[in-house]
Amino acid sequence: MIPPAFEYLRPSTIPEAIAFLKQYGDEAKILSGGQSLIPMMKLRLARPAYLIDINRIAGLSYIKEEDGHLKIGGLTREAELEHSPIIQSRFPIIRDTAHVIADPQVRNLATVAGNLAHGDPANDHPATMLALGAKVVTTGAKGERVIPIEDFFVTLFTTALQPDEIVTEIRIPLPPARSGGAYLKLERKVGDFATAAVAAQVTLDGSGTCQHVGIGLTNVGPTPIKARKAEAFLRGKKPDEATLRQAAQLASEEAQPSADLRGPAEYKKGLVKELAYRALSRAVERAGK
Amino acid sequence: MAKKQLVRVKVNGRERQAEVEPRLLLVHFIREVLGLTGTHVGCDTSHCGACTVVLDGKTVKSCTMFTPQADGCELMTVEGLMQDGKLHPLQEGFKEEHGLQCGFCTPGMLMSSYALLQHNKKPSEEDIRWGISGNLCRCTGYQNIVKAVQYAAGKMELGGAK
Amino acid sequence: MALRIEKTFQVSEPVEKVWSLLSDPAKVASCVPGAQITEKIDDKTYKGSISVKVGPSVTDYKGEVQILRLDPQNHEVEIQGKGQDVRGRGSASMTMTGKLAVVDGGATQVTSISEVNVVGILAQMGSRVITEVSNIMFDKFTQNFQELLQQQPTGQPAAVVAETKPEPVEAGSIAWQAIKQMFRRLLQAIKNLFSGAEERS
Amino acid sequence: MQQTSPEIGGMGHSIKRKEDMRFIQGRGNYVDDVHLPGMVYGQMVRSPYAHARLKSVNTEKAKQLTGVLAVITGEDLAKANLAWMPTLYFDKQMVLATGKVLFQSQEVAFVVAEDRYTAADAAELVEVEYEELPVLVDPHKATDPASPILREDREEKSNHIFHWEVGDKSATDKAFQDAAVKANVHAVFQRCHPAPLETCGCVADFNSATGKLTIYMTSQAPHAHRTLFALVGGIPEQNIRVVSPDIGGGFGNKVPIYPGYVCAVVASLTLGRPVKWIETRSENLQSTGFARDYHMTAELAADRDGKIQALRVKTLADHGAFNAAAQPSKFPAGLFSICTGAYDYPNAFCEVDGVYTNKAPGGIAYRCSFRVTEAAYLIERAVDVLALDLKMDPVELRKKNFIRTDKFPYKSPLGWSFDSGNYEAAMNLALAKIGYAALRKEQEEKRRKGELMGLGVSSFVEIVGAGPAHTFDIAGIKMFDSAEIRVHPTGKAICRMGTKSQGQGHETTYAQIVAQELGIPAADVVVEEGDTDTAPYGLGTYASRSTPVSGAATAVAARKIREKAKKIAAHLLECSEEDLDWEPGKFFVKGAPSKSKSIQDIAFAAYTNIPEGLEAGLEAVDYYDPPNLTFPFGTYICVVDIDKGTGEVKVRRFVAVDDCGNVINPMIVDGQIHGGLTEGLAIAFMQQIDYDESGNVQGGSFMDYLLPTAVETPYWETDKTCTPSPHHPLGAKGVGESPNVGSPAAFVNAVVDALSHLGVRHIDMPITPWKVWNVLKEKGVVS
Repeated sequence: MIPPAFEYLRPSTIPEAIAFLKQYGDEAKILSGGQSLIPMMKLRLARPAYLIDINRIAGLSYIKEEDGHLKIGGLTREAELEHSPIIQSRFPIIRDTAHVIADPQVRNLATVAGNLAHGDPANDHPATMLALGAKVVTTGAKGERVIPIEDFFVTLFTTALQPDEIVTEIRIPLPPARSGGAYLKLERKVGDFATAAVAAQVTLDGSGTCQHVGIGLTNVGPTPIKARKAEAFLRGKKPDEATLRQAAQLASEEAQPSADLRGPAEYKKGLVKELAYRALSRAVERAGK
Repeated sequence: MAKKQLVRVKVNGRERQAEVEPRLLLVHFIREVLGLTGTHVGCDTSHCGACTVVLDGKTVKSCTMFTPQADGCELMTVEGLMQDGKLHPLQEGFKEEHGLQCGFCTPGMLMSSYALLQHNKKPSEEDIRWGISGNLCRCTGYQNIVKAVQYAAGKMELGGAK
Repeated sequence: MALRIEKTFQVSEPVEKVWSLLSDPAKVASCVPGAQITEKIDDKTYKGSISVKVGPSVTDYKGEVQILRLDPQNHEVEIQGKGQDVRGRGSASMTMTGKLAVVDGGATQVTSISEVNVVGILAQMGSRVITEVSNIMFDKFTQNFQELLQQQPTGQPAAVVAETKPEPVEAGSIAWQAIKQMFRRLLQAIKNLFSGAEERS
Repeated sequence: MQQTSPEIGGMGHSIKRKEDMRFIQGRGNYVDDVHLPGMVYGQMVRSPYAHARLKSVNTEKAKQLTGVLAVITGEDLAKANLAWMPTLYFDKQMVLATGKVLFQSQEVAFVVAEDRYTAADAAELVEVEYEELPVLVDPHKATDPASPILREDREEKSNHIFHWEVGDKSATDKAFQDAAVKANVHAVFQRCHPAPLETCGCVADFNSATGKLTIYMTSQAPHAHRTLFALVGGIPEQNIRVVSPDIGGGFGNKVPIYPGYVCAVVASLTLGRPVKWIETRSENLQSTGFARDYHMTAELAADRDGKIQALRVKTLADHGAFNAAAQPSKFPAGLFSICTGAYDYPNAFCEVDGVYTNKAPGGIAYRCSFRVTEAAYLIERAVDVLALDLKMDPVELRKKNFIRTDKFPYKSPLGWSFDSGNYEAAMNLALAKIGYAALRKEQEEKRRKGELMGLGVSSFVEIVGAGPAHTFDIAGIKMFDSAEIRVHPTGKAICRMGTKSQGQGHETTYAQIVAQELGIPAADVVVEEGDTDTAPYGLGTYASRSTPVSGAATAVAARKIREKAKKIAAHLLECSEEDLDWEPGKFFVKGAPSKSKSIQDIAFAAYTNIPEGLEAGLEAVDYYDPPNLTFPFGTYICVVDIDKGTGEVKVRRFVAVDDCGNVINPMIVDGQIHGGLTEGLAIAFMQQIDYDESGNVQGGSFMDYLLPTAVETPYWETDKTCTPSPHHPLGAKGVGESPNVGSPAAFVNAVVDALSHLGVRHIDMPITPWKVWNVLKEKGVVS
């Protein structure tokens, strides 16, 4: 309940923040939304000597369409995504996702960037970003890097983010016409991790065939999972029920869940199969509109 | 001992300032430094929402924020709801519709409902249930809290209270 | 919480060569990342302390590593590691049994059966990821073991390893890596749990 | 009963709650809001192990930290003979561990520092050396020779605590031999925790100048706690004042005395400064009074036509490391013998064995009158299983076996005398309200389409309001309760009770009772509880006893006042008492209503114009000893839809028809029912305190101990029938716990009903999506 003592640093620019990171190394921790770090510190499972509060760095909070991409700033809060008109109209899948993250108070502080940088397979945005083929923009001592999302998640709680880097932007290619996506999550209650969740994004061509397919899985493996087999299977096919069921089956085979209080591994695989089918169906339906 | 931080906040319209240890949780600053004990602590993992306050117009869990993070911000707690001796329509609603029993979750519920009504003047029952989904209540089963918020929404539409 | 992790893999090396490795706790333990030995109790027992520091998460452990059983006839070895969190918040222990079997063509099948038990706050808060973490850890172990095996010139007896004077500390510190690594992974996991009951950033 | 005007606001008026004004302004006064000059803070050091030898406790480093005032260990307490304290049920419990620890998060040391933050830092510096011991978590293994003996302090070297049985075994066994049909169910009522939103805590303030110890604490029973502090601590009782300020929910969690309270008191006595101790949520879930953990088997014997002939119940009770059940001393399994339910049959036999395990102590009554929830759940499950075996509609089977109205007062085969009931009326209202027949049709059609929908019925009977003093006592103190009413000269009044509200609205409902009996507007009546220096002695609020006992005391005290008022009225109206009639608020001369004196006039006269020979003042006290318990009942019907793909259960509708006799405040009663149903929902589908094989608590924080939010909670449809209690002065019965007692069976019965055509007879709570999915998989519904 009571966190250990730490020194508080409040940079007002990115270079300042990175300088602090270099200076204090792994003694320091970035404080962005703080909605996972602070509870950890309160239970004294985390005890950084320095907290670098980046919340006062200007110009990192935005949602905009620019040169073929949707760009989300590194300090953009979940609540901002949830209520953004662009998101609601063009990226219902992101709205779906933001809406089921934690609870309203947490979403007012929590950031998308942190949700990704955390590298937790149970977080919701990773699957969605995998489905959307997003890119993570990081800024560090050596300058800016643009990392394709499928290269971002290394292993459990480990990402491609370097110790002296900060996630400054997320870029999502604007989907062509006749695209749609959906995120479906089963949680024990509002605010819980997903028992399992599936993100699906599809683009249909004129004949109603799946041109592009993106499928991401939440909390069913050591990292967020891109269901490549299912994607490949569906590409070039008409998304009728039988086909979607088969794709869902493939997706569930790509899941590698382990048992916990949310249920046994077999159940979670079954859940992926069902949620994948439903998410794909909704994505196709939205793409048709 | 970590370097103390000077924190200036506007609390319920009043400027307050104090030198605090960086690790001081906002909820302890509010309760023990400012002496505003309406904001409560009900858990240690950021689930219950009893500590909910409005920070620059948005609800936050004050048990999951360090006090220096609020420096320069405007803070509203349950004690700030009443305006010139008049109950806020939400306070009235909670009383009229029996939206509270033990009263421990009530300040947090009021803050979440307040923020909800700020950006959604006519919330549906579902909107309200999702709007207070970050606040746990053990007594009411939420049903009368929903009614209380609807009561306030109606009242505010007529009376134009904020 | 208790876990049982079984890993089986084949190596092309002859069983005696593999045994020379498997019967050497120092070598076995070197297959998982490192730690500090403070004291050698006897040929089979080491005392040590571990300061596990992962991101913002720091925990200090004290404990013991012990060879419980060494059976050259059947090519079986049993090693146990135990550690207590000095902040009094729990303990973790691991008992690993290694077995060898000859398979056709002179290759060797290695089986490791490990019982991991975690007690205290990590087990309370960590059930979500402990299984995951342990699996990753033992995959890493088998991988390292195979690599180490390839580095060994064929037919070199374990005794020779002794000549290259493995300071108890040396040996111990390697032996300690197994446990340290386990705690490291667990703590990393626990730390991250607090994306919490909710995922936050 | 005479109807009062809305202005007076007696029985039956939904007047708004008097207590709300302070709460909606954030001006409540909970324990953590108590701030005294010079106050310091206590923090527990707890065991990470479920079972371990305590080798050493080194407090040096902690003591060296600036701001640390004291570190208390079990050894320190042992010197003062305070290392152990009695539980409320013939056992003792370690205050701070000595020798060994018996459950994870057990109290080992108590750090006191100038502020919370320093105390938390210091707690980490206390070095404790443990030697881990084999752990016993499975109650079924408690008596295995192979299992470790947990309680070395006890004479009896066994983990078995008690065997208790009631009923006629041989007659019951015979009935089973002769029975045409036998049904049985094994049901585990999982360990859960009341988890009131405010955790437990206290501020102990010993004034060395006056020798007075004031303890502000989260207590549902302040008077009993004062006496126990006096007996255990050896402090003269007149020098102890226990104050229960506003309480943020109790649900049974705040009945026992916990080590934290004792340590705070010891620290304050030692330091001469006020010491505050407030639990964290995790500490609350992991170490304070849990509930349930009953492993039950019920068998029903019946005729082919469904007439029940006998019930046989065998139960294993897991009490954790200490038997800290808070219940009447003659009842080791509480009032579990209410398990015969709403049904009329001649034979029953019930036995319960209690055992120790390496788990947190307790066995408290979680929104329930001592194991009544377990009993109601068991019989309502068993009846449904019997209906399945008989291929009979569960409603028809219940109606066939209900105790008929002409049989009240009904003597149950396990010895209770049910005061009054009309079970069929409540059932019929519930059936009509939900449209039972139509729903059954819908279910048939759905089944043909392969969709899963279920209807769950629960016709529960409660036993509350303990209790007659000849049978009921807690730790020896008889279970009467009290009320004291003083009417001021201007006709306003103050009442004080031995109970303590935790959100039930006593400040409003007790005032309504006074309004009903004296005609003084409820608005003019102040109700005070929880200060042992001012309130009359009582056993406190739990087991739905406030209205049945203190409520009755209030009515009787008011009637004593009315008797005296009548004398004064006669004096003022210059007539004889016989000539007077009463209507709420005034006495008037028979046949001449204009010749009257209001209660306010009379109150004024009681201090200004007293008749010869009558003593001044207008007040009365009553210590009420109920002649019997009360037996609230009702029928709940739940409709669920099951998502075959995910195993999710959706509660589509829930109708609750309650009968709690005469109602004091319908608004408050509905609120109580909404809350209780929500807790029932949580127990049926979400809440569980589980332990892994090493004794690690699973569900020890709100991360995994799942409390429903507004999103998971359905809309509750409520209604009432009214069958007054014949022996209660107001005909009231108490209601706070009915929904929590009656609803779990309705939820589970609904889920099982949805799957019964697949051959499913029972699923243990909490019914999670994966459990349902597993069943569907077994039955080949999902591939």
